[in-house]
Amino acid sequence: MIKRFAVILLLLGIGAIFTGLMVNYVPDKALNVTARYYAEQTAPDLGAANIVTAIIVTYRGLDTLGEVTVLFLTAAIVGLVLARGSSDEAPARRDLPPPGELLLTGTRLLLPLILLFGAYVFTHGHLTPGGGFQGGAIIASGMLLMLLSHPLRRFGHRLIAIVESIAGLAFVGIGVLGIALAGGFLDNRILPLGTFGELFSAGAIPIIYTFVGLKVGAEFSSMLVNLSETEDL
Amino acid sequence: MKDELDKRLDNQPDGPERRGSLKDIPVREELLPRWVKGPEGQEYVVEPLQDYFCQAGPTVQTPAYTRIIEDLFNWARAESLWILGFGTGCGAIEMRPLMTPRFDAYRYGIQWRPTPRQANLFVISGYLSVKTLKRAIRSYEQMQNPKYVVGLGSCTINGGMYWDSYNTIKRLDDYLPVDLYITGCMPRPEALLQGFDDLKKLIRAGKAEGANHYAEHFDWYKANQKRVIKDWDMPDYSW
Amino acid sequence: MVSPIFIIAGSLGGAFLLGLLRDPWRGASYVISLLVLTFTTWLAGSWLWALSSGAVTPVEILTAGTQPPFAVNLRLGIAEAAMVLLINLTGLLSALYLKDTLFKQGRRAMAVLLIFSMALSGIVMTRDLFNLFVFFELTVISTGGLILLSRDPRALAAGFKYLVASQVVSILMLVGIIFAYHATGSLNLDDMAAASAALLRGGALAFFLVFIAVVAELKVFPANGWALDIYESAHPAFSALVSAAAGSASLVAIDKLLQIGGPAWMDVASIIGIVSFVGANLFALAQRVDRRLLGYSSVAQIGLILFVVGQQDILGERYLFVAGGVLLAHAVGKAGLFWLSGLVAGRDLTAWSALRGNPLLLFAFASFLALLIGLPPFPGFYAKWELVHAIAAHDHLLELALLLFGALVEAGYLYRWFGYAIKREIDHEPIAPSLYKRAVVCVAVLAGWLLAYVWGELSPHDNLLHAVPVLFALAFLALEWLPARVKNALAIAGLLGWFAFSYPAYDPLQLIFALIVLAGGALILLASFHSDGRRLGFYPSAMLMYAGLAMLIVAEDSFNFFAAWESLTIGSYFLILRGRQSEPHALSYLVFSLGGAFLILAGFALAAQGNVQFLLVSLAEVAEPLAPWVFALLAVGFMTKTAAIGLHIWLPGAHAEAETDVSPMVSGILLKAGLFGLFMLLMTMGRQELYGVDLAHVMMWIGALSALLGNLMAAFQEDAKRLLAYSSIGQMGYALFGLAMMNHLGWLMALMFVINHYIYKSMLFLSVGGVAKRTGTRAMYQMGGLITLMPLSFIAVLIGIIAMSGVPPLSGFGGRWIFYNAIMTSEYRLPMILIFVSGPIAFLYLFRLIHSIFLGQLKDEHRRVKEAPFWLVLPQMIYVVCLLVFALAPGLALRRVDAYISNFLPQGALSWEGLTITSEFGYWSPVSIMLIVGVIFVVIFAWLLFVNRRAQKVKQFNIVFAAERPYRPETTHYAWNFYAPYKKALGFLAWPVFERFWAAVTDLLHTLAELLRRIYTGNGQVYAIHLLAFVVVVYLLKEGL
Amino acid sequence: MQFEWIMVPYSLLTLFIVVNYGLLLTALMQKIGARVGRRHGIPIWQNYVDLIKNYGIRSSITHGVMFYLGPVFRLTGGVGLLLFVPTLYGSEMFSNLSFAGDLILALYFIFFGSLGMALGAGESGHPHSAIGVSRGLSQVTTAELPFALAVFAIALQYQTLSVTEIVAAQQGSVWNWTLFTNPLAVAAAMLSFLGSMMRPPFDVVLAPQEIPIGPPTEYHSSYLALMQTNRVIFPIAKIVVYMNLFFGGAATWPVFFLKVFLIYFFSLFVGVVFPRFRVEQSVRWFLVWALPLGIAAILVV
Amino acid sequence: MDLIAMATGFLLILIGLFGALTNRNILRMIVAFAVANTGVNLVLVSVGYMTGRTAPILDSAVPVAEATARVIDPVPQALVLTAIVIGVGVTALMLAYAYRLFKTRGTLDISRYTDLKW
Repeated sequence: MIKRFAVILLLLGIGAIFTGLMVNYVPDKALNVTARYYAEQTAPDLGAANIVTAIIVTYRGLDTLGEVTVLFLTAAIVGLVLARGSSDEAPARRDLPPPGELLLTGTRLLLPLILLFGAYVFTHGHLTPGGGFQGGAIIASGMLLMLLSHPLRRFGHRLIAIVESIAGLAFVGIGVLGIALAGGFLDNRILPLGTFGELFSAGAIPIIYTFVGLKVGAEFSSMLVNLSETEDL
Repeated sequence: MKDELDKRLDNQPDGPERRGSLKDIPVREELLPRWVKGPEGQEYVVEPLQDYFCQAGPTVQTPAYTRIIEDLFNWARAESLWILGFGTGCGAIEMRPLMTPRFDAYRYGIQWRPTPRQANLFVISGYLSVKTLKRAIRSYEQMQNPKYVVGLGSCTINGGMYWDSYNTIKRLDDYLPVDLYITGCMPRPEALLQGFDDLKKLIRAGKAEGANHYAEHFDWYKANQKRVIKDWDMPDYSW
Repeated sequence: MVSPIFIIAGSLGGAFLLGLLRDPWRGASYVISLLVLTFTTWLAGSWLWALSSGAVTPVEILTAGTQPPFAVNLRLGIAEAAMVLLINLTGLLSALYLKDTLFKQGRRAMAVLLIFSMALSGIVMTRDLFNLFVFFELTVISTGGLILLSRDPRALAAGFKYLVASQVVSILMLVGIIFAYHATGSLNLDDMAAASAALLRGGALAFFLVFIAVVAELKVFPANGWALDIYESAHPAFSALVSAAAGSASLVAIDKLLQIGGPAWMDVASIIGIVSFVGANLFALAQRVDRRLLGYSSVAQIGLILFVVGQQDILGERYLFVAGGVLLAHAVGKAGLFWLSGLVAGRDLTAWSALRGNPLLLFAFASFLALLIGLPPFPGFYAKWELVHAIAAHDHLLELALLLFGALVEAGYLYRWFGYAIKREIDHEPIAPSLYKRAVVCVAVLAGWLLAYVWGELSPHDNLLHAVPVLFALAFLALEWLPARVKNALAIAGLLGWFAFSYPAYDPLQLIFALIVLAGGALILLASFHSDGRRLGFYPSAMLMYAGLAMLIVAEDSFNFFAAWESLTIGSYFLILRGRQSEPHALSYLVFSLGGAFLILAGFALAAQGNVQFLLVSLAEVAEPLAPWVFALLAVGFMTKTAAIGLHIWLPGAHAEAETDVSPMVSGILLKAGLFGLFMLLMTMGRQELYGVDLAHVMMWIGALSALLGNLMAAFQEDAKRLLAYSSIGQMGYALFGLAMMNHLGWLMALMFVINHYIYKSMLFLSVGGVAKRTGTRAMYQMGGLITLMPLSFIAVLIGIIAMSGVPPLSGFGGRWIFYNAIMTSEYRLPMILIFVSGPIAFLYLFRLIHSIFLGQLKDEHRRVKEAPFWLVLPQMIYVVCLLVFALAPGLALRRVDAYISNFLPQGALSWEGLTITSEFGYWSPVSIMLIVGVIFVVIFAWLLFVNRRAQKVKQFNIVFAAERPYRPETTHYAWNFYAPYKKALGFLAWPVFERFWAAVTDLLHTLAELLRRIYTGNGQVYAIHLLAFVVVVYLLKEGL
Repeated sequence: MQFEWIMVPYSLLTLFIVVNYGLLLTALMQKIGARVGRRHGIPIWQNYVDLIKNYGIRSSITHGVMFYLGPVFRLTGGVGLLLFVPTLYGSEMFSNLSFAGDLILALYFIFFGSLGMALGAGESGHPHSAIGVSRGLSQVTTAELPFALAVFAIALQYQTLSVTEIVAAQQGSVWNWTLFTNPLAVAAAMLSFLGSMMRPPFDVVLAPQEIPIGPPTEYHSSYLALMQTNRVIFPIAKIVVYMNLFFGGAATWPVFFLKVFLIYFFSLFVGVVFPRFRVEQSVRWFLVWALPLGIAAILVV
Repeated sequence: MDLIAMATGFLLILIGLFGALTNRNILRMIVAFAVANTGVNLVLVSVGYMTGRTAPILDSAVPVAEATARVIDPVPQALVLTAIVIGVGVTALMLAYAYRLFKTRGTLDISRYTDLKW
């Protein structure tokens, strides 16, 4: 009870800080320098229609690389955590009732569509809302569907790992190419910018986003697979 | 303990000899030979009687080179009688008045000394039990030559009223060289003063050589002493 | 130059590449990891080299081909390069260290390790706030993974607690970042700094949140429970990384933030830092588990660096030097210790005794501790020197006090631990045999010494590793394989050689001290010929002590003086620690000495007022309000060394428990260092008044009390060496008293004491030590009757006690004579009374010493004892000769000093005519006295021989014993509690009031630590609450301020 | 002043006078003490007889070198102390060897004999000797204290440490004596004097009958003779110091004899009146009664 | 009322923290942290929001030339994406930990994991 009270008291304090932030918050009337630069320069410089994507993939590409790394790291560690000691325990598996017909059929029907949609989302990241992360997550949701429908099925970690690693390497590689061919690390202008608003435009952004999408998809899948394997069936 | 010591002694190079000396081990535990371990681990036997006490016997001390000096010394010895403050028996009670104003023995150069080293007169005051005899012998031997013994009261002469006691000695002279007896039971302080005066005369005449006599007939005295003292747990001569 | 971006890209590439490999290809994965780390290390190293040699300027790394603030940019300056190098090197070494574990865990673990070091490098280099956050999160997550490298099952829970805490941190940080962005319109740190006015006005809360989040990442006290759990349970190699690399990276981050925050926030950082430093060190006192202790120590060290970071405004251009010094020393030391802990099987502090079997590792241990504490010649020493000077110059006295207190506590528990390692039973498993791990530790040691050299070069002062005496001492480390006798000869040659070399440069005062230290030291070392074998550790320590002393004498500025002071303290600590039972005593010696040293440091710092070089002679020019304080600080510092009463409790144990040939060194020689300091102080500063009290007068009282109580306590000792030790307290009290009289003869007397005390105390310690060696005990009542068995030792003690008691005709009388003449002109008479009381008490203990050991009854077990070994006796005999010579011709030494002192105190010089020494008041002719006494003695002796030529030699029980015979020697030897009646009368004066006081202080600290550390309940939620509470409290305080 | 050979016979003469005077004086003191007890006491020449007798004892034992040397130290201390202080003021003949050192020398040389004696007694191995030494040393720590303070006080008063000069300053009139110019110092010193004379109430060191006679328990024959010799020289030597410092010194032998007698008599007088103190009692006594006097003496100078 | 989103975000953070600090079950804590993270994200985007403007995507609706006047601040949007992903990563990690903890300790009560303390 004391603890709860203390927490409330502390949160009141934190709340006070937040309130202070809010009270002092004055919404901008116009874009600040940075945002203005992005709004004005993204299209001519990078050729990307989605400014957010341009920021994510190029301007703040290092963050994104970190982000991807976070996922990679998480996947690896989840693997580590769960692998730890799993060898010495082999729980007896019991047979599950087969998944329902509806689920199976639905999965078969939807899975290709989901994957296709995912691919669409990450390849069009520079044009439309969406991108590698969103696309990757969609792909992973397909994976989730498969896991639900085939709870006992074991997926090839190997494949996932290869996809994940190659995508990651490619991301880094493209970034390094930026040093060699363009203005710096992660500069997307190693490829021609193309026509504004088209699929093959905005330099390396679509390529990077593709890899990101693959990587994110693979990593989420890896996590899901790993987590699902923990289930004591 | 003793057996084990014997066994271990046999292994020593000089073991058999030591065994010989161990035959008459006194009963006192603290005088038993014992194995001691030194700080650096060496082990050896400590024989208290051998190691703690000087083994030499008494020697006859010759007088000074010239007669005149010896006479001077004898005069001084006579005029400076330092009595060992050791009351061996009931006669000691008669010694105390000598220190009082009434008798004031100090007038005659007679003083009491608390340590035998510094005293030259041993007054055996009355009967001497065997137990006390041992102490008396020790004290006597610790006094320096020349030293005088005065037997006080008839007990020191023939046992007196304890003539048939099982544990008093009858004749002091068998055990210590007595220079002078003062008879009586008890002799009065006046008698004591008289006795001391006589002793002075003896000393001045150079006739009070009890210490040298003791040294000359040491074996005889020792034999006598050991005859009555069964637990002889001290060296033959207590320096 | 290869772009530094490859430090990040390379690590990431390597990590992703590892994913491609098959799981069983462990070897290949490992090689790749190592290659990547080597590459990044090389890269960072090459940049550091280039930057520091001036070949390149700090480089700005743009990403996305766009200028900041629109794209993320990185920066690599010299500080960043050093940090990145540190991080990657630590990572590489840890990877090497972790070889087995990594092989077991597979490529994923290696990838996580790579990313961890990448993320830390990123934190160091990035100039973008949000990017900083990303790298922080990467660190957090990879930490979550690397914790699992540990085999300790508790690590899992620790990792979870850590994640909980970091969730809270990241929430705060994100909120802060976005509002900071809103306030400044940029995420670039440089932009924010430029707009800091706006940020701090409108977005102060935003900045606060970011700031506090980064501070929390530093694991500051007390919001750091999770971190301690990690330190305790994680794999030591990872803990090394966390402590050395992650801590450093976070500090760089804080530094970046403070560029925005400006002075106001620097103060906040300083306060948090110093509280952390003191608090964590205090808590560490109660620790018994090595890694948790190291954790606390890490927190403390990070707090210290945070403090330095917060003080950058006053440190000015020396900021990098100071912060770098402390940080690198901490990083290397702490990483090294964690690595070492992996070699030790047991987790209790005492388990480190296992190191004892391996001198190299022990040396490593010692080096790491010295690095942490900041002892010379390590970087921390230079850094702390400057830090203390800077904060003293800015009158931050409270911080100064806290800093020194924390450092003292830290030294206390760290050296207590070292004591365990040296002294405790080896009852644990031996150290792990892994070659890799040892190699890693050795690299850390090398790095430490390399840093020591570099910092010495960078410092404006002399490089201590260029000082010949120090090098000479260190050379013995390399010569440890030689037999002790050879080393001893070398050491003696070295001391004498240095003396001969420096001889022309000494003034008379220095000459006297140099004679004692160098020639006298060589003389004592003769006794060391006695030891055979190799005597590992003895010579480096002893020579370090001598080096310190030699340098102390000639030091001209405060830095050299203090460095020398610290060296001799450390050297002597190791020496003392060698004694059999000396563990607690060596510790208390060290704590008191360091405490004193810190006071000296504070005194110098106050006096210097920020001057880089402060000549000792300029102490005379310290201005008024400050001068008495400087004087008091320095004086108390020096008096700690001379063991003035109240500060003396370390001495008896330390001197008594030391080895036979060490006791004379630490007593005969080392104590003089304090006197030398006092001489120096009084010569420069003269009389000072504090609140109207003449400080010299206070010193006089202290000296008199020391003399009285020292002597009195000596009289009640049963242990011969302890007796001598207490007597040293008394003797030093006399010397202090003489100095404090501030007149010519008083100083002369003090010098006389310096010489005499050296001679007779060395001699007595040697002979008593020899006796103790032979008899196997130091308790006097267990000895007795050794005169015939150890006649030479007896002669030495006899001469020694006659000299010491001041009885004519030996040299001690000279001291007393000068003393009487000196007090005739002194203004203060009351303290004399104490001195008068203490004089005869010296007879008590001196007689007891000689009687109980050499006279009386010989014990059975000592019947076969031999005379002390030749090499112990030889110096004693030389001392006897010295004493006689000095007694006959005190002018040999004193005349020149007399003239020298006249430069300072011209009044009352002695006149030396022929054989007679004349003062204003009296006269004294040593030779005549000696001759007269000698003639009378010989005549009477001859007479006695004549009249008593036939004396019968008797044995020990041939005593008159009231007609009985003694029972046993033990019961006949009157020695135990020899002064029982005296104790009845005056024993109350020897009541251990100071021992009780200091014991109460330490108990209080320990109890506090024991109680307060219970706030770390082990519950992750509570830790998170601490964190929030910390945030709120800092917020409230900051608002309140 | 320098050494001249003529000093040797002069000093021996002093020694001779003092020894004889001392032998008689101590006997006289004993007689006076005896008279208090209504006895006649020893004959006045008894000390001579005892001395001769002890030298005439034929046998002796030795416990070792220090035992042998103890009495030598003891007597050297006594003789040395006597010779380091001028016996008669203004007489070159009886200034002895005082050129070698001043008051401080005398002050510290007092301990020479005691130290040697203690060592000799220690080697005898007799516990009572050691106990006696323990008591003696314990007592001396506080007993000497008032004296030291008094010496310091009068050294301050006369601004010199030279005995001759101190005596010179007291010449002219009785009222110039330190006794009258600095009564506090003298009082302190005289109390201290009591403590150093081995007489009641401060004779627990020897404590005859209890620890036989303390340190000399094992000494006999010629050792004892040497110590007896010292026993007559040493107190007088000490009294000479007191006499010079506090009572105007002595310019002629009769004055010397008188003053020495009176000072000696003071200790006897106290001794026959008071019973014996235990060590801790005497320590406390000196601290409580004598020390404040000494402190006062220093402060008022 | 402009700040309603932000206020909601802060409230979510506080609720999340309250949950995380008072629930002893670690799964609940993880969920609570997820709530808090959501709150953070909400705060993040709400800071960049400007009334009456549109998403920063240049297409026919928002021509490049008018972008400056028509789009909202794109930076928070970019940041929030990163923040979300990181949040997911940490959550996944915590879940994995929770699993292992439950396996090894047999409990999900955080107050039971106190073998490391002081």
